[in-house]
Amino acid sequence: MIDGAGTVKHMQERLGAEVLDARAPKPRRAFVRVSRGAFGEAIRHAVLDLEFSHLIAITAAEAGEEMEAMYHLACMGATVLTLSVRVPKGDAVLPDISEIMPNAAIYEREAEEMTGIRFEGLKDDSNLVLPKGWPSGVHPLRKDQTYEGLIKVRLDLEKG
Amino acid sequence: MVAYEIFQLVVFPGALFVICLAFLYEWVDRKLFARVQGRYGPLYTGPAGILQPVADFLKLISKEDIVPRVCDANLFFAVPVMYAALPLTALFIMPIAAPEALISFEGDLIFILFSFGLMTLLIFLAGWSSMSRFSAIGSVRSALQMLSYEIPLGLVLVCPAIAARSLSVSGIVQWQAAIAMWGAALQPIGLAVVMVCMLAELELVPFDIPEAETEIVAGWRTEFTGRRLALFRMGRDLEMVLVSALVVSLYLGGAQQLWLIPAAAMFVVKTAAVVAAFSFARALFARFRIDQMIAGMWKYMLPIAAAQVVLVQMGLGA
Amino acid sequence: MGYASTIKVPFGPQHPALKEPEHFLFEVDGDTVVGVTPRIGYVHRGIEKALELSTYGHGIYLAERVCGICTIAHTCCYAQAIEELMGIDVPPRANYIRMIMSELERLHSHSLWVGLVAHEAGFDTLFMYAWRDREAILNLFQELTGGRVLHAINTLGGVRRDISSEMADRIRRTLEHFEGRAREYLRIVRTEPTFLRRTRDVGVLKPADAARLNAVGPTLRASGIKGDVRRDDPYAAYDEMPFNVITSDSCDVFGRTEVRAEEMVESIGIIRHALEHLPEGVFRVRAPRNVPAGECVSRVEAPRGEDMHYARSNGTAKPDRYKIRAPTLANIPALCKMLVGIHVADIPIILAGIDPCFSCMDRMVFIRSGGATGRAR
Amino acid sequence: MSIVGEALRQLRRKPCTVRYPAEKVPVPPRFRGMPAWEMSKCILCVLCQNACPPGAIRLIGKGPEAEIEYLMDRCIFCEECAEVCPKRAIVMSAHFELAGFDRSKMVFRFRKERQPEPPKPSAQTANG
Repeated sequence: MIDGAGTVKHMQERLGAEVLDARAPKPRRAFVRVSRGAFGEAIRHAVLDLEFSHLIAITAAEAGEEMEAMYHLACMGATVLTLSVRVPKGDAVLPDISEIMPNAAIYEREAEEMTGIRFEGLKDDSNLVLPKGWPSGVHPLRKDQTYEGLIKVRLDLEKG
Repeated sequence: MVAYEIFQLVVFPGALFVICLAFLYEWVDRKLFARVQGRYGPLYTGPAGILQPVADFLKLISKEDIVPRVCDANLFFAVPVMYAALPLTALFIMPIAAPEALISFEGDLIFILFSFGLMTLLIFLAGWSSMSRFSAIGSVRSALQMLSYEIPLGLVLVCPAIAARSLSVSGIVQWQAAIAMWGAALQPIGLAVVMVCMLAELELVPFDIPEAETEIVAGWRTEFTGRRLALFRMGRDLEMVLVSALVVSLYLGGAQQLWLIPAAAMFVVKTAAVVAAFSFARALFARFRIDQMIAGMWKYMLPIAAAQVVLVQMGLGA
Repeated sequence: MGYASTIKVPFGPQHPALKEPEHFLFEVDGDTVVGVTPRIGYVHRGIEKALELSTYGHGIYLAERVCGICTIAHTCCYAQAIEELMGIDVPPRANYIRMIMSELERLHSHSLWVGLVAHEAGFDTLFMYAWRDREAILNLFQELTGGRVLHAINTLGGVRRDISSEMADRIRRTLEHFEGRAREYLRIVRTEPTFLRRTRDVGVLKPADAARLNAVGPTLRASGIKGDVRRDDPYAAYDEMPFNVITSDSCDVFGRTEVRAEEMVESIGIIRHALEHLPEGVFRVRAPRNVPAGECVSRVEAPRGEDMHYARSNGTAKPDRYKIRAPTLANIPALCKMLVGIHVADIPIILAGIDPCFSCMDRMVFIRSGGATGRAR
Repeated sequence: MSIVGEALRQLRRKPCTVRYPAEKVPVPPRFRGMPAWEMSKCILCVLCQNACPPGAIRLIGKGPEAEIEYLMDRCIFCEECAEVCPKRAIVMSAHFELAGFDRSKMVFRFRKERQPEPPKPSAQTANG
């Protein structure tokens, strides 16, 4: 069963320069950031070859000027690889991985509505958690969304 | 004499007495069911909560009466009244105060069977007329349920009639008085089958599929509120009295005088025991699915009922 | 498929079978379900946004209120994540107390669930018995932590209250009685014919589907796969704890009931072992206010399954991003697979089968007036 | 039928439910009920105000007229204030029946003892 450092080594062997940042702070944790181009191959390598078959969650967050999507993958429920990729805010588009990971759709929908990263190829991208009439441009977890602004949006929704 | 007749019909063994019995038995049922589950049951209305059913009835009558816009109005108004009136009429042929009922004719047992079938038809109409998704499913289920328990019930109810050579309930009670023995001692299988089928008739737990609270809200009763719901609940209580009166009359010796205790008192004690048995039974089971119930009735109840009839024919139950 | 062959039956958000508002739109053909589309988010409260706006110390009370039943699981996960970022080591006694509390919570959550699934199947007596016996655990919580459901015992750097030896004896006595009850549920669940008819071969989830759709917790283990965070990725002091992971091969609601009932007995064993080996010493260390920059993934085995928190700090007193993924959200794809091809009457019992905690799943909180730390009256 | 034994045993036993308004279940010690300030010990250090996660405590005014305003409807009873108070002036009481119809009644003011006035018969009072 592969541990954190082993995962980092494998990814570096496979992707070489595409791996921008890789750390294994704990025996069963690995943090690897890959460039946007190599992301498709990296995730396929992790899921199919290294048997990281359990997608725990997809965290989408803002990192300075770019949007970052982190895929938390577990191998045999033990070692957790956080494969992250950064995309510019203007053109925040990532490939949908439903065909290799069927339960990714709900996490992608949530990431899409919360932070605005679009996943192309997502069949049903209706709001997972936000109410029906929520204005499409407003992404609550963006740093520019203040708390009072979001409450105003919700109150207009109830009135409107 | 006519005044006495009217008094008998309206007050003593008639309507008022039976309605009070209905409320009493609902209290017995709720109290025992609660005790089996480690709860107190009704407590605050009257001594030990005995007036709780009456309080519920009055509360429901004072509640707002919402009529869904799309419902079939005249059916929606008529069915609750009929549902309460039907068990009342059927109770007049039950011997309560004496081995001889108020009205008894040869073949009133068939009339009882017919009234059970009519009650399920009323339930179906109630659900169908309230035009809501849940009550539609509930009413279809109650009709399906009737198909499954009506035949074993009919078969088994005939056995005491064969033994007593009379198709009238009073006749059967007098036959049991004559041979000084309970029908149950002669036909125990019949009693078991009747109790199970009556659980289905009263829609008590293993068979409360038409108003499965966790699946279809309240089944065919979902759209009824206020006075209509009060009438439906009273109808259900009266049906409980009717069913327990039938079981007592056919199998437990009915309303017979036992040296000093008057017949009416014996009747009340025996029916209360039957209601307690129903209430204890409904605490022990989970709810069946409709297809399991129908399969179970046809595969198990029907052969047993048929076996009972064969036994009686061969003279064992006479 | 004819034009009107399937009708759409809405289920929820207000429905007696669903204790919390969720909406499932079922496509029903006759009596069998053909398609299901879940619509969640009715108790979406924005906890992740609120966590970004509140300091680490206050955030633990937000994490605690993600779900009413698995509060200790969430606070353990939160505390472990922030402690790892801070780089402080929690004293062993605190780890043991956290483990005892999370196992007690597993008992209280599973016995609540056994009652719920019995109620969904119409077996109200077992519902009453299960919830009556659960009171003993809630009273224990009240004595140990001062609260029946919201315990506020976990904090950054350890636990806030100690387990005295006299309290330990009371726990052992309560567990004595509770173990008898847990075995009684196991016997009833396995022998009651009407309950068996409603749970056997209902909501079938084959091992291949369970693995492919990444089910978690008892739902996964009831399909024969040994997946348990306490064994695979041990946290607190679980690596020193001898216990076995319960699995069952029946892959249906009956299997899930059996797994949960046996897990209750297993948890009692863990608590007893932990009480005997409770290390001496301090049970809390000081936690700094600012957290150095870094990120961490922390996982805990909540009663419903694997619960993951991701924290990223930027050196200030407030987290840069805090993600909570509760177990119920992970079971939704598996649930949708189970709900296809079943009888309409089985819907509530299959929904209850994965022990859904919808407020866990929605995780977000929008507080109506005033910010999380502001005090606008 | 596996539950018949238990059901029969249960019939004989006393029900386990409590008739709440009449019988009350005693609350164990160290229960986290509504907090109360002993203003004689309080040194107005405002530590509790900063420690309170929902922000239910506020100091109003300065010097002898200072008051602690406590909003019971915002409080989550987490005992952080009692833990952080250097003078142990805050004690979590055993009151948990705090439901009410009027939110304005859920605001409590704790005031220091006024020296100039003659000492009132009861110690400081928490009105509302």
